[in-house]
Amino acid sequence: MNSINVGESLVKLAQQSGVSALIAQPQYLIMIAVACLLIYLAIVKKYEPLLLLPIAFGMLLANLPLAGLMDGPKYEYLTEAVHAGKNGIPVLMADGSTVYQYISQTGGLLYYLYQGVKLGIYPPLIFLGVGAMTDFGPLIANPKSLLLGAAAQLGIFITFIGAQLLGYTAAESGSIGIIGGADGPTAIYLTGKLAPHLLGPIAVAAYSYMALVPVIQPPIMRALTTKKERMIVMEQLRPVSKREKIIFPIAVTIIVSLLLPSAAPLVGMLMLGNLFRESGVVERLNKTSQNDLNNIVVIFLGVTVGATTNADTFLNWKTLGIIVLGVVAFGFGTAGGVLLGKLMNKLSGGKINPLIGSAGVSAVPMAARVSQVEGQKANPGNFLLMHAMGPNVAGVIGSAIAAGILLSMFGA
Amino acid sequence: MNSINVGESLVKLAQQSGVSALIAQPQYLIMIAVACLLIYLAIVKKYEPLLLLPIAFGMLLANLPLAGLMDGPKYEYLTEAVHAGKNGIPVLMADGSTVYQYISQTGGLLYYLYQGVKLGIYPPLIFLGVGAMTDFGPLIANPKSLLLGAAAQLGIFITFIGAQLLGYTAAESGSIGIIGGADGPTAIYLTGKLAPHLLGPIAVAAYSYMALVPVIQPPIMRALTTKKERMIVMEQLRPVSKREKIIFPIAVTIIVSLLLPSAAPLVGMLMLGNLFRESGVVERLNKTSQNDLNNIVVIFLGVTVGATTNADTFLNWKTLGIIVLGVVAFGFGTAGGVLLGKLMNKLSGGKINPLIGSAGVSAVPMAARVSQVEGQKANPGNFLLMHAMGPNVAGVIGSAIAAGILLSMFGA
Amino acid sequence: MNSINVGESLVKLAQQSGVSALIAQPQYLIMIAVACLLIYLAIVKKYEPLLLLPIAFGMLLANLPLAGLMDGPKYEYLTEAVHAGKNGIPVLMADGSTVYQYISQTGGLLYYLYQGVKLGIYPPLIFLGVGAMTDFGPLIANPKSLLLGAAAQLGIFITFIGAQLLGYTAAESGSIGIIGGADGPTAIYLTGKLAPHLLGPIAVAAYSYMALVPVIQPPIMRALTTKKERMIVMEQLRPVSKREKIIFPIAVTIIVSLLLPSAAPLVGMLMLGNLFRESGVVERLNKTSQNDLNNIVVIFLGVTVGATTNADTFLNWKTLGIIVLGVVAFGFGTAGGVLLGKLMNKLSGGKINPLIGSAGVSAVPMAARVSQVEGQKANPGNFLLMHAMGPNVAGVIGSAIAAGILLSMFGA
Amino acid sequence: MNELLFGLSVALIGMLVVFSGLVLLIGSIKLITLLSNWQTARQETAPSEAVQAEAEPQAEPDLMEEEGVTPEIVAALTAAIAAVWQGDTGFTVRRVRRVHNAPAWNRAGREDQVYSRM
Amino acid sequence: MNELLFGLSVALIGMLVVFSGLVLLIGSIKLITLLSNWQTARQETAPSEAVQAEAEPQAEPDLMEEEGVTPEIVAALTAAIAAVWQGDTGFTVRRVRRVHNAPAWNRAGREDQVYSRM
Amino acid sequence: MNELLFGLSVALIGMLVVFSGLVLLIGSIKLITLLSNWQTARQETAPSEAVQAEAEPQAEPDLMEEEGVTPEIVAALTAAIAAVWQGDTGFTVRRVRRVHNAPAWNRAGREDQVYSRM
Ligand code: NA
Ligand code: NA
Ligand code: NA
Repeated sequence: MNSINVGESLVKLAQQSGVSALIAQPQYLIMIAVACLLIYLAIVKKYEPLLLLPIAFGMLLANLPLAGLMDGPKYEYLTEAVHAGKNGIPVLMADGSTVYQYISQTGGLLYYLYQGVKLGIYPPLIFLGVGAMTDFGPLIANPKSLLLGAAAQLGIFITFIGAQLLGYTAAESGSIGIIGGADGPTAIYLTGKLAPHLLGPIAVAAYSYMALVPVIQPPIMRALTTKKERMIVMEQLRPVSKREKIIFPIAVTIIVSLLLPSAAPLVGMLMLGNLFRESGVVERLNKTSQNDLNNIVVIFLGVTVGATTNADTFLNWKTLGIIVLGVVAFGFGTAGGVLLGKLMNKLSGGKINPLIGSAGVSAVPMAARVSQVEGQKANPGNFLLMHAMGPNVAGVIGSAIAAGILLSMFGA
Repeated sequence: MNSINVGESLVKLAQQSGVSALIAQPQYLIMIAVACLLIYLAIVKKYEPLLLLPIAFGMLLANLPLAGLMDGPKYEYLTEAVHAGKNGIPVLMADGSTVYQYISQTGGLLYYLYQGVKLGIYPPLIFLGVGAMTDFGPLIANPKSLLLGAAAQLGIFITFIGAQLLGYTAAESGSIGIIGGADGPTAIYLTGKLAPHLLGPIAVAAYSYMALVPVIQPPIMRALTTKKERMIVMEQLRPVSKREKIIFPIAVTIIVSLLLPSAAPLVGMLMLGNLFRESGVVERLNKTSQNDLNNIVVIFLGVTVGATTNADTFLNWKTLGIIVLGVVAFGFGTAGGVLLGKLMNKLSGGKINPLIGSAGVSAVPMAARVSQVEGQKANPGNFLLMHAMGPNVAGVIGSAIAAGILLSMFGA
Repeated sequence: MNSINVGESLVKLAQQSGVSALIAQPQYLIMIAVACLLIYLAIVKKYEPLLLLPIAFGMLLANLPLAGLMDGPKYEYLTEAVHAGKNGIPVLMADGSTVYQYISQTGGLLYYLYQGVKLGIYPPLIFLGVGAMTDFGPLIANPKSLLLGAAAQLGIFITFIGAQLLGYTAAESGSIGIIGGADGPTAIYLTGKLAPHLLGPIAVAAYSYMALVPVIQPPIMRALTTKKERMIVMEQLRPVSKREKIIFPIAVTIIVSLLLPSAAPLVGMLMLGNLFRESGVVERLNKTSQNDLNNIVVIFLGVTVGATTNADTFLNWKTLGIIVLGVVAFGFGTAGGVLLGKLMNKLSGGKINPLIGSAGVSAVPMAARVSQVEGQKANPGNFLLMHAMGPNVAGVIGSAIAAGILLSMFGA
Repeated sequence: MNELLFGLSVALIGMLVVFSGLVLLIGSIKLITLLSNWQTARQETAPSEAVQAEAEPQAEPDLMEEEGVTPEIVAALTAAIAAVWQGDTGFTVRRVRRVHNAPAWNRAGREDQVYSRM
Repeated sequence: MNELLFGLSVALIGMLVVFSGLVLLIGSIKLITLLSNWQTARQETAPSEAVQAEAEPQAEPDLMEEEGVTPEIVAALTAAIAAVWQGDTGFTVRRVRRVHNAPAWNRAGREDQVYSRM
Repeated sequence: MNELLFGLSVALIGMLVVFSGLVLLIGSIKLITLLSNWQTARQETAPSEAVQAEAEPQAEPDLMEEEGVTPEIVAALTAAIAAVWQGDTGFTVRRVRRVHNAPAWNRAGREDQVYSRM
């Protein structure tokens, strides 16, 4: 036990403090400012606060220098086979000698919580809750709306082309494109598998643009439709029996998983949650899937996804490209849905209001509400909400399938 | 970035799809059908839906070819010590060279969730909730009913003999016998330790037969008792003080764990949950143990246990044997309880209705209800429910002890 | 399949039972008695039951010999590269040969749950809930009370000196001193990092003394203040705007993490929880942080921290020293707060009642209630509760900072 | 423009697979509906079941179950549904809360007692 | 029939251990009851405590706290307490919700405030 | 007394850092309050906001949604709905619980639908 010099120690503490690090690397300050801006948007502007607030706080925590919340465990290598009562893991060195590996420092809190993102566990669990919260009734009542949910995935693939042209790799392009799926967990799942280094900016872009759906979509919707089309009143949806609602998730699981095995984790969990909901015999599990399990996963997912950002990976032209391409993705998705809506309207003899097509991007239920609002602007007696819910939930399935394709084409 | 041929790619996707795999291995179709049958039983027939529905859905997911939800992580071995920014784990090859191990593909969702079964974590956590939901009052008021809970474990050991004769190994025989314990988590815990390859069929058999208790037990109960015995009205149970209810779980933990250390995880957690309930000072923890923690674990346990089944391990004569032996186990357990009930009735001078003995198999509270119903059929003024609850909860402790014996005799 | 001798097997079972082990090592009996005493204190005396009950039960479970709930997994080394269908991990032996490592026995339940303590995950998650439950309004209304929260950390450092003099290592001394922080999760977090072998006694001491705050503090408070001082009525606190309450957690996170990065996990999570609470836009996450997530972590943390105790590590002079030093820590913390309160009263011209200083030890909200009770004893019209809440919650931040200093000075 | 070609190919494949997947789902939904209606038609209980499924609360079924069903509520419901039913004059309410009561009982069984068996 | 012999031996051992375990528990329950009664007898409050323990809700104790206190309950409580109070004739009921308030207060303490100390 | 010296040094450093940390926080709180008041003063809504923040429920804001429906709200709703209903003159308010539906709808929006976007 040596005596210590107080003054020296204080100087050392000051040197070890985040302030010195901040002076050395001022780009962290920019990241802190970005995090605070996102917190502001989440709280004051209510931009998807359930995920944007945890993401922004995770970004804040990860950019406070030296806190090391995302650091992995550190190892040390000793020549003793047993140290401090623990057995080391033997490691052969190049010179033929053996050393023993010990953990010298455990990892940071967020490093451990992040494993659920890295291993692809959290997004399907969130989909379990989403499934338990989703009523597929409007989709079953009007199965043609699935086509609109398919058309709205156009944004994903157009953006893929754009990202290719801007020089992103195929895996990166797929991850950027999936922003157009307008589904947070799908975007995070795919990016975590294909391009984990872009996780932060893609998640931020996805949730921000989802919050901006009422701003992004209406001009496109109006540009592509005539007032007459927007005024179309659709006939009421038929009631859907409980039996149909129960068989639906089972059938979707089987069909989608057989067609595209890589989509099974997302679609399977979505449909398990929906089966909990519709079966009516496991109300306890339904409730937990929707509430506490979901909330716990959202907290862990949000904070750790936010914590993947740091100045080096965030403040570069790739992030800028993601921001630009993200809005392109939403735009083309909207356009794809609306244009197919117009076509279907033609073919059906004027029975389908093309405005419900834009809801196919998912962003449940905001996009469906936008359809409703635009429809009422053209014709105050127009109630499109339930009709738009069909393409809206179809878009969730559609982008999970799109993620499956990208994963099977560009996954490791 | 090479250009790709669209037609070729689609053909490749079709070849990679589950449909091709299903054509190559049609036995998966049978498993999908079995899963759908179990979902039907869970939802429409309400066979223990809380666990059978997740189990059946897990079975469905695991038998959709190529989805790989239960696949472990895949590794690749490179000669570089650092690859893509990560340090590989050095591995010595037979020729003296060193290669470095990297994870080339993360495992499937259910593989990771399954670790909680494999490591024996989920079943004790469910027992925590069961303990918080269980009132041991009727048992404390009439401690002799513990003997009935012991006698009903006869089914476990008779079935063990039967399984031996059919050629199962000792570990497999113990796991099959434990079906007679009529306790899902106990059966899953023991099987996970002794014979994990049989986990699927044993869990399905255990929960199915628990749902069938009102069908299996009555004929046996009636065959072994006279109408006069079934008409016996038992005297009312004394009230149990709060102090007794608090000391009980502590005493049981100490006694059972000292007698049979291998039963400690199950019995200890059961009693911790019960202490949360009875102490009255940790209502928060009591509530969470009963509700959300329990529900989360039930979802993970059910789906992953179901996912251990696949065509190769499920569709063979071993599963058939388990189905036959399972009903034998329930039958002999019922008989054991009823017969000791008859003996105790003789010794007590006609004060004990032997019908409460069958409740000793546990299957809480269905078996106790069966006793009540049979008692009232013989004598409409007969209320056996509370008397049957004693043997019923005793059976939970009894089969945890039985699992402990089997584990200590045949565990690794 | 060999036949077995029943008598021999029973003798072997008896030898393997905990009873024989208890006869061989009677010190376990003492530990069981200590555990029962703590259960009694938790239930009957209501000593911090939410954590002391799980801790005491964990202690009970860990001291029932041979149950092995805290045992790590056991490995075996075979010469085959593949065994029972699994790939072994290759290990180079001293003689140049390679063997393969397999898990021969999985670890105990509590061993796995304990990883959340060992890796420092549980305490910050509890702080997330504490933050969501804490109203920092009184602190924002009267920021000077932060000084009292600083002064009350004196107990930590005085105790550090005492522990040094008694011969504890620096890391042990820091862990013992942190008992004076009167914050369970902070004490467990720091001890888990600095001196995990002392986790059991330090956690027990911290929670016991927190329960004894109404006994320990009043004599010290009365000895250090005059009746006139205790009678001082403080002026009412100003209302605090929602905006201040929202900015506060963000500012604290940034400032504390920059000043002392090692305090970031605790302070960051505390403030994230508080932001969930105050933002008003993520009520779902707020509720889950406070309730189920918190309860689940409390159960796992309590039971496994209790399970770190066993006769060898608990029944020695170090534990005795911890018990003595713990009360010293609380005493000096109380004194530090009261003395700075007196000074601030002098400087403010008699506007501050020094009794609110003792609340700076944290032990929220018990210490603030003690201030209120003592104030009313001296002057029945005196309502100090809200004024004492300021130093009280400041003490939580203060001891998290103190833990950060100790960690950065003595951490690995 | 190799990238453009590659991108276009991927986009084409992707949209084809998405569309074929969702078209398959359309077919399967139609099949489900057909089978479902055919079976309920056989049982001659189709209308009541459909109404009952529709009348179910979609968000918070728990809240509903607390309420008693007074005759007034039945009347109000009948009126409301009739108003929506676009002149379908032959409409009468056959069963009001029956389905709800049944699950409530089941749920009690499940949650309070049956569950302790797990 | 080596398997049969082995099986029978295991079954015999198993049933012996299960029975001895549960017989031990019977003994311990009797001991607990004995000690518990002896102590409560000394305190002469045994009946009230037993009754109270029995009256406790077994599944959802929270529900109970929602109930209002009707005058009938007050009367019944007064009678019961008076009966237990061993001829203490000057006894009147001052506050009825006292017992309920105490746990409620404790619970508030626990959940809302005490808890934040953890 | 090397240990004493070491201990004293550590204690000194520790207390200095704790105090400087909390003094920094005092400064920042004062700054927050200043900025906050300055901005609200500019908006001339400071008092109402402060009061409102204070009046907020601290534990369970959801409880607020249970609030009763005053006649004013009914009137306002009737007017609003009537305005929307495009001259549908036969319209009367049948059930006041429609207001409950409104927050329920919002909540449904939050929990049931908005959430499913995640
Ligand atoms: Na989508
Ligand atoms: Na049993
Ligand atoms: Na403190």
